[in-house]
Order: sequence, then C-alpha cells, then structure tokens
Amino acid sequence: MEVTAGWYLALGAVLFVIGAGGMLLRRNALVMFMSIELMLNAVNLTFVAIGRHVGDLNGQVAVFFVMVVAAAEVVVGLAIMISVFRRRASASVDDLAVLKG
Amino acid sequence: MVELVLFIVFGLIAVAGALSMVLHPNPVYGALGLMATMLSIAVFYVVNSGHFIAAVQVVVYAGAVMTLFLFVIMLIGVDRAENLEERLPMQRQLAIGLGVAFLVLIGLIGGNAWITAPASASEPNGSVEAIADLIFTDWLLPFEVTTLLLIIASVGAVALAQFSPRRRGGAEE
Amino acid sequence: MGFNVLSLLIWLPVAGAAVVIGLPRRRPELVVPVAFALSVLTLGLAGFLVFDFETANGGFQFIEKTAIAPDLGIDYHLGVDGISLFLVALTAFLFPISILASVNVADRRKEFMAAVLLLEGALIGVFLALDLVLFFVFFEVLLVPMYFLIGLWGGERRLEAALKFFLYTALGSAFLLVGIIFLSAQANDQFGSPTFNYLELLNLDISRSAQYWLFGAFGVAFAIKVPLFPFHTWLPDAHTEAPTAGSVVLAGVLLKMGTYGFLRFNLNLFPEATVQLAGFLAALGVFGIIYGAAVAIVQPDLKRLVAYSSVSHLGFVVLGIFALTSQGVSGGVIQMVNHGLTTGALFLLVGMIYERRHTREIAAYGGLQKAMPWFAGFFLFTAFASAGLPGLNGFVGEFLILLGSYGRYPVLAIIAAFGVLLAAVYLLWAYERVFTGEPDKEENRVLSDLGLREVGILVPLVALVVLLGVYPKPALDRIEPAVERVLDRIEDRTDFEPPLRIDDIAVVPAEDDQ
Amino acid sequence: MVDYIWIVIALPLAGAVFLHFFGSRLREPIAGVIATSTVGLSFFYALIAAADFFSGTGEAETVHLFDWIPTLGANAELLWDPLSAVMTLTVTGVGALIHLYSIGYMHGDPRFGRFFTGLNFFTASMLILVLADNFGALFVGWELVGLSSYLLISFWFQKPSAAAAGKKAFIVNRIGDVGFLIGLMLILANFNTLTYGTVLADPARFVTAGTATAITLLLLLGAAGKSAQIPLYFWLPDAMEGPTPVSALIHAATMVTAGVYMVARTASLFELSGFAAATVATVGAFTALFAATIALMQRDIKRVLAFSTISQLGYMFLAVGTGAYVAGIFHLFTHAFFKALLFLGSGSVIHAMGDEQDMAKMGGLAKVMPVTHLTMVIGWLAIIGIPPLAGFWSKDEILALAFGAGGWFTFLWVLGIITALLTAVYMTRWMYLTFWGEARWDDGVDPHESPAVMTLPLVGLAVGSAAFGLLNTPFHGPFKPAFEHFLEPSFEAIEMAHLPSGSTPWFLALISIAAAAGGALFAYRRYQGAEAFDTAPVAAKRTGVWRWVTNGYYVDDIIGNLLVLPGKLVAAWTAFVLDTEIIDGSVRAIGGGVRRISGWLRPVQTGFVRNYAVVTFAGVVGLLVWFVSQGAG
Repeated sequence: MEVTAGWYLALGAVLFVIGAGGMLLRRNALVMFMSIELMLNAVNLTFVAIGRHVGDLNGQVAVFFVMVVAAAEVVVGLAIMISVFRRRASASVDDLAVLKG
Repeated sequence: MVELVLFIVFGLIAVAGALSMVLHPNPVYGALGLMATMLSIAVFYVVNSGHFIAAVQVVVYAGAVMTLFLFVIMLIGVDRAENLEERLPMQRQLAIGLGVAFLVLIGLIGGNAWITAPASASEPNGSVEAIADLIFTDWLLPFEVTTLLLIIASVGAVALAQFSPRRRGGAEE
Repeated sequence: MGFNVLSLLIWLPVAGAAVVIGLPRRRPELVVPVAFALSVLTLGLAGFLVFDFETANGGFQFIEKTAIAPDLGIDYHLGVDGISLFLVALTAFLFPISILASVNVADRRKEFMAAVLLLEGALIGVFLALDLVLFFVFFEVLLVPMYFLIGLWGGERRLEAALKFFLYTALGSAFLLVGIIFLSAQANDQFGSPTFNYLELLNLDISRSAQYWLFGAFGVAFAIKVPLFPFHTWLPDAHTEAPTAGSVVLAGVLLKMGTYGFLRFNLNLFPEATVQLAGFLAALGVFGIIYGAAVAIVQPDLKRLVAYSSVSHLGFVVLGIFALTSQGVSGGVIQMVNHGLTTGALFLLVGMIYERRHTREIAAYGGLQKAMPWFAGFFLFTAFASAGLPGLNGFVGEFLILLGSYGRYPVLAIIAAFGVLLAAVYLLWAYERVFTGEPDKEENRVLSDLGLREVGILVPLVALVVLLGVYPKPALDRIEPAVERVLDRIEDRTDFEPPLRIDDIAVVPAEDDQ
Repeated sequence: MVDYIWIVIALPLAGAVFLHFFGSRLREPIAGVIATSTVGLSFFYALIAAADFFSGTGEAETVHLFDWIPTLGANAELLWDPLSAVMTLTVTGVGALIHLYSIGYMHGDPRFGRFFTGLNFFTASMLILVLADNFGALFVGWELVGLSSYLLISFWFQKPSAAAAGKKAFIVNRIGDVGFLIGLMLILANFNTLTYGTVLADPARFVTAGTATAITLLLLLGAAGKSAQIPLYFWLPDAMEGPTPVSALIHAATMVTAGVYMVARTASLFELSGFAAATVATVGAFTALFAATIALMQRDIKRVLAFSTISQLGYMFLAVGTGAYVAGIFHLFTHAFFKALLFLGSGSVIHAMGDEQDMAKMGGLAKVMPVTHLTMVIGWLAIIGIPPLAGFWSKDEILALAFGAGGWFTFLWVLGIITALLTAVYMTRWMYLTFWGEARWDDGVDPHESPAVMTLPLVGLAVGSAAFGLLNTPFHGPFKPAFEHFLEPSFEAIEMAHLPSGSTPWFLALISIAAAAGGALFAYRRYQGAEAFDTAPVAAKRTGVWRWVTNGYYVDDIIGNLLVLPGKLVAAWTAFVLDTEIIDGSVRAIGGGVRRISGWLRPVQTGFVRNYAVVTFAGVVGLLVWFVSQGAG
C-alpha cells in the first residue's frame, strides 16, 4: 500500500482534534498552550504533505513561518503565564474570568 | 513499503504522545508526550522531503520550545496533578461532541473528494538552498516582518517577566 | 497670494496645540500667553482672508487642492466662499476670547489649551473643506477635544453631558458617512471614477428618490448639530456642563456646523428634495423658535436659559435658510455669525458670574446691578442684542430672515415674529431677577465688578455687535453673491421660483406705470 | 443745511455716548448741561433747516447716509419734510426744556450722569424714528425708543416695581412691534421694498384695499403699543415708576406720539383702507373715553396724568383715523407742550413734597408754590380746552372734523365730547386736590418752590401751551391756519377731512366749551371744602361700578390671570414635562433600552476562556459543515 497525502491529512485531522480537545477540556494554561502547539503542528503536517503532493516548496515555507510565529507566541504567552502565576499562584484559566488584576 | 511502516509506527507514537499530553493530569508528562509527537512529525517531514523543515522542527520545537515549556512548568512549580473535574456546564459534552463531529465531517470529506489536484511527478526539493531561495526572493518582506515580530516578542517577554506584579501605590494581595 | 492661507488657518492652531502640549511642565505661566498668541495669529490670518476676499465673487476662492488618495477620489481640497468666510472669521475671533476667558482653569491647563486649539483647527477645517471625506474627518475630529472639554473640565454632571453630546453627534455622523459614501458611489457610476470632490459632485445627476434619502441622511446629522427639535436635548446639558470656553465655542461655532451643512450640502447637492422638504424644515425651525423660547422662559438656571435661547435663535437660521429667498438665506448666514457673537458673549458673562459665586441659579442672585454696574451693563447690552434690538447685530439677521421668509411661508414667518417677543420676555425677566431690586443676599452685595481682563474680553464682542448692527454692508456684500449662486442653482435644477429676488428690488415704481 | 440733517440725530447720540463713558466722572450739573445743550443745538439746527418750510418754498428731501440692508430697501436714509420737521422740532424743543428741568429734578441722584445718558439716547432714538425714510429705519427708531423707555423707567432699578414696570413697558411695546413687524413683512412682500418713496407714493398700484387693510391694521397694532391705545395701553400707567422728567419726555410729549406720527406718515395706506382708518378712529375714541374714566379715580398724582395721556392720545388717533391728519399732528404738538408742562409741574410738586405722590397728602400747595401753581393753571385750562389756550384749538378741531365726517364718526364725536367733559372733571379734581383746598401734608413735610432751573422750563412750556394754539386757527388774518399750510406738502396726495360748512363749527365749539366748563364747575364744587378728600373717591369707600373704575377695570388682573399666568404654565409644562420628561425622556429610554438589551446579552460573555474556545471550535465545525454541504450540492 502506498502512503498518499490523504493519509497524512487524516493523521493531521486526528492530531488537530486531540489538540482541540485538550484546549477545551484542560484548565491548566500550560497544557492548553501545548494543545495549541499540537494543533499548529497538525496543520503544519498537512501543509508539508500537500506540498509534496503538488510538488510545491511553498508549503514548507509556510511551515517555516508558522514555526516562527508559534515560537514568538510561546515566548510571550509563557511570559504572561509567569506574571499571572506570580499574582494568582494558579495556572488555571478558569480563575481568570474577569478583566481585573 | 518503508514509508507505510514509518507512517504506522510514528503515526501511532504521535497520536499516543498527543493523547498523553491531553489526558495526563501532570503537565510534565504531557510535555514529554508532546515532545514525542513533535519528533514523530519531524520524521514525517523527512519522509515528505522537507529536510530543512524537519531539522528546524527538531531544533526549534522539540528542542527550544518544549524546553521552554518544561522550564516554565518547573519554575511555577506545577508538578502536582491538576484536578480534572469539569466545572463549566456542558463544556466536556460539547467539546467531545464537537470533536467527534469534526472527525466525522473530515471523514465525509475524505470519503468523497479528498485531494482533487493531480499528483506531481517530481518531489519538491526541501534543501536549505531551495528554501532559502524562496524565502529571500518571493517571501522576503514577510520574512523581514518575522524578524520584527521576534524582536518584539522577546522584548515583550522580558518586560512581562521582569517587572514586579505589584501595583503602583496599591496594596499587595 | 504667496502662501496657502487656508491651510495655515487650519494647521496653525493644530500645530499650536502640539506646541502647547510640548511646553515644559515647570513653566505653567507660559501656557496661556502662547495659546493666546497663536490664536491671535490665526485671527490675523482670518482678518487677512476677509479683506483679501473678492467681494462680488460668489464662487470659491483661495482654493487649494492636492490629491490624497487618487484611486478613491479623496483630495485635500480647501476653499472659501461668502457663506463660509464669516464662519471662519467668527471661529478665529471667538477662540482668542475663549482662551482669555479660561485663564483661571487651574486643572491641567496645558491640556485644556491644547484641546481648545485643536478644536479651533478642526472647526476651521470643517468650514473650509471642499472634499466630503475631509469635511467628515474634521467634523468628527473636533468631537474629541470637545468631549474632553466637557468631560474633564465641565460642571457637576459633566460626564453624562459629554457622553450624551458624543453619542448624539456620533449617531448623526453615521448617517452622514453613509450619505457621503453613497454619493461617491453615484459618482463612480456616472463619471467612471469615485470622487468626494464637492465641486464635482455638484454635477451629479441624482434621482429624486435618492435625493430624498440623501437629504435625510445629511439632514439628520446636521439637524442634530443645529439642533432642530426634537434632536435638541443634548444641547442644554452640554452647554450647561461645559466650561465657559466650551460653551462659547459650542454655541458660537459648533452649532453653525449644522446650519452650514444644510446650506452647503443639502441645498446644493439635493435641490429637488430641498424644494420639497423646505417647508417641513422651516416649520421645524419655527417650532424650535417658539419652543426654545418657551422653555427658556421658565429655566431656573441662567446657563440653561442661554442654552435654550440658542435653540430658539438657530430656529431663525433654519427658517431663513429654507425660505430659499435671497434675503432669508443671507439673513440666515449673517444670523449664524450674530448668534455666535451674542450667545458667546452671554455665555462669557454667565461664566464670569459663575466664577464669582459658583452657582448658576437665577434665584441665588438679585440686585446685582448695584454691586456690578459694568457687568449689568454688558449683560443688558448683550441681552438686547440677543433679543434682536435694531441697531445691534441680532436685528439685521432676524429682520432679513423674517421679511425674507414671509414671501414663501407667510404663516411661519408670522409665528416666528412672536419669537422676537418671547426673546424679550425671557431675557428681560432673567435680567430683572438677577440684576434689579435691592441685593438682599450678603454674598451678592460684596461681589467685585469686572476686572480689566474681563472688560477686555467683552469689548471686542460688543464692538462687533454694534458694527454688524449698524453697518452690516461689508458682510452682506460678501455673503449675498454666494447665496445668489445657491439659489440660482436651485432655480436651474428645479421648477422652483423664489418669490423675491434682489434684482426685483431696484424696480422704480413710477416706470412700470407709464 | 438739509444735507447734514443727520447732525440733529448725531448731537444727542454723541452726547449719550460721551456721557455713558465719562458722565459719572463729571461734576453734577456738567453732565446735564452737556445733554441739554446737545438737544438744544439740535433744535436750533432743525429750526434753521426748516426755514424753507416756514417760507413755503421748501421741498421734501431725502438724505442718503449709508447702505444698511439694501436688499430690503432699508438704508440709513433720512427724510426731511414738513411732517418730520414738526416732529423734530417738537421732540428737540420740548426735549431740551425737559433736559433743563432734569438738572434740577435729578439733583443729588448718585447716577446723575447716567440719567442724562438715557435722556440723550432717547432723544436720538426718537429722532431716528421721525426722520427715517423707510420702514426699516423707522423700526430701528421704533424699537430704540422702546429700549430707552425701558432703561429710563427702570432707572431706579433697586425698586422692584420700577424694574418690573420697565420690563412690562418694553414687552407690551414688543407685542405691538410684532404686529408692526408682520406689517413690514406684508409691505415687503407686496412692494418689494421698505422705502417710503415707493410704498407711500401711490400704494393703490401695488396693493388692493384688502391688503392695505391688513397692512394698516398690523401697523395699527404697533402704533397702539407705542401710543398706549386699547388693547395695549396698560404699560403706560406703570411706566410712571420712572423719574418724572422721563414721564414728561417719553410718556407724554414724544415717544407715545410715535404711533400717531406713524399713522400720519402712512396716511396714503390708511386712506386706501377706509375700514382701517375707521378702526383707528374708533380705537382712539374708545381709548380716550375709557382712560378718562379711570383717570377720575386715581390717587397718584402722576397716574392721573398717565391716564390723561392715554386719553389725549386717543384724541389724536381719532383725528388721524378721521383723516384729520393735520389736526392730529397739531394736537400732538400742543399736547406735547401742555402735557409736558403738567408732568413737570407734578414733578415739581413731588420734589417739593419729598417724593410724595399720593394726592391724599397734598392740597393747598398754591400758596407755597406760586410759580408752579400759575403754570399748572395754564396747563389745566389748556388740557380741558378753554379758549384761547392751545388745547382748545387742537382738540376742538379734531371734534369738529369728526363730526363733519358724519355717520359712525358722529358717534365717535359724542364719545369725544363726553371725554372732554370727563377730562375737565378729573383735571379740575387733580388741581383741586393738589393745589387748592386744605393742606393735608404729612408731618415733617415742608413744601417749597422749586429752583429756577426747574421753574424756567415750566414757564417756557406754559407760554407754549398758552400761545401755540393760535398757530392753527380756522380764521383769517393774523391767526390763519399756518400749521396746516406748513404741513400741506406732506399730505399733498391725501384727501383731508373737512370742517362742516356754515356755522356748524361754531356750535360744535360752543358745545365742547360748555362741556369743559361744565365739567370743571362740577368738579370744583364736588371737591371743595375742608372735607375735600373725604368726599373724593377713594377705592375702599366705593362699591359697584366705581370699584371697577378705581381699579382700572381690573385689566391688569385679567391680563395677569388670563394671559401671563397660563403662558407661564404652558412654558413650565413645555420645559419640565414635554422637554425633560417626554423628549429627553424618550432619549433616555432609548439609552435605557440599549442598556437592558446588553444586560440580556452580557451573560454570554462568561469570561471563561474555554467557553470562548468551544464557540470558536463550533465555528470551525460549522465551516466544515458548510464545505461538506457545498461539496454535496
């Protein structure tokens, strides 16, 4: 059996749903963050797979940019986590329901 | 044939890692599971002739980002387990229902018209040179913008992490 | 003409605002002189404009035009004609006075002066803009300093008043924006490219039904600004709560944006709708005259009384404009200026007394003429100017409006004439209660009369009030050609015949008899 | 000379401006002297400018000063014709004497200079009124005299009653002015200009009789306001709150005659509308009678004269309404003298009595104030119409002309005769209670004759009151109708009323003399004796009709309760119910509605990030559903 791009897409979908589930079900902000990373990776995978299918390198370039943005996002996000944690001593997002310090 | 084996093995690892990340109450284990997933995805990149991307995936994601996560987890001392009991009404049911619906829909699409574009005969060349060629010609402006983004992100991170959370003039909690 | 006087008029105050903000915080004494000097400089430019203006020319002069966004047809396009000329001059005239009247603002004086100067630039911009987008931008931008003037430096209920003012105006602006964009889309259909250029839009051929909708969209925005009944309730709150400079500018100039807008855009762009709806708007104006006056009569608060008198006076302007006769419209234009001067002066006077006693209640006063004869004299003078006493400016406008509108709306003009009576009632009754009789309250007996600065503020106003009342010819000479142009346009585009034109006046009766 | 006729206006105006700024710094008599001399100089200038009219060679001239509102035909243009000359001379002549008198009367007032500012300003305004060459400028003067009247009546602003009276005068005047203004609208609409030249030359070419009626009735409303005729007369008695010279100058001699002047000026319009002219005459005759009855019962020395003024103005209206324009202006002219005289005399009395105005506390003043008394006797005889004093000639001419007009006017003539009788009664009563009979002074009051600066004008006016009637007698020889010849050019095109032919005028004269003499005799006996004041009508002692009369038929109360009070209620309802509750209320209701709706929607924003994430994910799923459905379709 040959592994076609469709297989990767299916795998990407599964990983994406798992990530989304983590995002929705977990309260720990760090885990939610990691779920987001997982979703991004799932999508990246589909980019690369489709890029290979159509013989285009631009898919990989897109992945590159996603990674850069994700890295930046993680940096800032974690910094926010730290400062929130310093104040609240909790990493649960459900404790952050009001726009007030 | 090799590819099929690789897909099955690393696909399983990836899914298992992802599930452990989502389901394990302790974030440290979750982080390790996610790292496994990332590495598997790097393998898939290689298979799909994204050599440079695979290297970046390993270095940046599995290396830098996940390490950062672990640092933070250690730093804020959440090595204890999280209470997984759900308090938001309908949250769990909705989340699972939507997830299933998503998969079903993807399945529907997959069964119907998955990829309509004709398969290309040639594999893309995912070498550093080829990627660099694209980035520094067609994608030069977005690329430069990412540099800005990174600078702003690092400055922002330093600023956020550095300043004391105490309010000016206000009473401390 | 070696320099772009219109641009300077707009941007000098705006730059001035930046300069004032940039003044060192350790030198607070510099703020007022700098702001005052800048506004006087602007006044000088406006004076130059008035004298350099070609009298008999009814079109736009001093035109400046630079494309901003050629694809969208947005230009930086300025020009002045007889209608806007005196509004610009009035704006430039009232601001130095307002600044001088606000030297006692203690709290954040720098920001206050900067807001005032910014407001001046934006207001002048409104009157000079010949591009609809530019007009809209100025129209909106000036809300910001005005909002802060009311909201930060106002009276007790300032936040409520500022919010009300802002929301009302923003509501109108939404309609205005839709109308402007629609016009540009029409232009795109007819000329092949979108344009916001007022002069080009004049050539637009708009269907009758579209004219009604556009008239409504522009009309609501301007009616709120005027304010026409029943959109007027923001006005008393805003006027009353605003600091003195704010009230002066609000009543003196801001309201004129509404009437100016009607005259500049509704009459010119939608002539057919104008002819059809003029009666309705004139009736609203007349209703406002009587209504504002009736409400003013019983106001217990002196500043509110003056505020409602604005509703009444602006009703005259609306009546004059929609009379669509040359006397009526020129009366409307000159009445805008007159109202700015007299009501501005009244607000200044109320502000002066408020600074002394910190109350605006009429009942708190009485017998003030004894302690403050000068103040009483100025107040009475201004009250009579406001009540349209002949020989003072208010009369010229009201006289032209009433006599000019009779030819078209006899009944409305007759009702409006009673507004003149009611104006005397509310002003003189207020004067009687505040100034005459024996001062029976101790705190009224020891009030100090006007100081040199205050007299200095009022004297230019008084001088202009007399000048415009006795010799309004220079103003009328500049206004009338522009007004004639508007009416000619309406006549050309519709089957409307103004009942009275200036040319008819010169007919010598003996000739047509033989 | 005529080209610079504006100097007549400019002099008092300059005086007013100068005194406004420097009056308070001048030593006391100087401000008065300046004011008096400006008016006096104006008088002499006008006299010289009118020289051509005296010789019968002058023609009406128009002097263009500057453009004011050209599009209305309202420019600063002056008209110098015999009519305006008469008015100018009356205003400046009588005015100068009153100015002079005021120097004495206002002695010691802390705002001495300010008072003369007002007087001068008033004179200038009145001159604008009479010299205007178009309705626009006329209206300027018209309103400015209202303003100066306001300023002068409420001169003693500390007195609430004075302030209120000033306001009332101005506002009632303004009611008339609204009518006038509407009249001007009609004129402009029909004639396209406000210039006299066009409007008055031959109005029949522009307007029908019906339009002319409308215009003239509206102008009449303005005239009624200014000249205190029914229905707008009620401000004048209150206006007596002002200093007495003001009452003399404004409310007797000059401002109140503006209405008469205006009707005479627009004679050609009134001629076009017989109805309007008859209305003028009727209003005049009824006002004359009505005011005379009220005057019978007043206690205040000045209020009697105020109602008398209203009554005499009624005569003038009767005259101009009958078409007897010359007679009307002539009565205006003589009345200016004898009424100013009477007012100044009463001022002299008030001054002497230490600001006492109640006639119940006077009496017997003839002995202590001989000059005042003597001049008052002349004024008294003049006003009740005893020949050969001025009042007789002018009043009798009016009555004779009214009788000659026939028809309805005969009835008006009857009213006029009754009024003449009543005039004699109340004026004799006035004389008796003030100068004759027992002294009823309060303790500590020490009346004395006024200084020369006050008595001199009295004498001057008395001479005028006595002699000027001879300027216009129906005889030939030295006492020919000179006044009529003088005014003739102004009324060339107008058809004037004619005296009845034959000996009728003699009988009419006899009747009116008899009425005057009878009335005087009756009053003289009625108010005689030691108990003069006990028998004199006093409000509290009277019942029935007399109570009505004493209280001026309760007109003030009726107006207060029927017009002012409901007006205030309507205004209050508008302000505090309609405006604040209904209109602003609905605005606030819209605000509240938005707030309520957002209140309903607010719970959607739980603040829980994961809730938002679910919704976002639902959106993603929804998009997929859409894709699938598109693919399926």
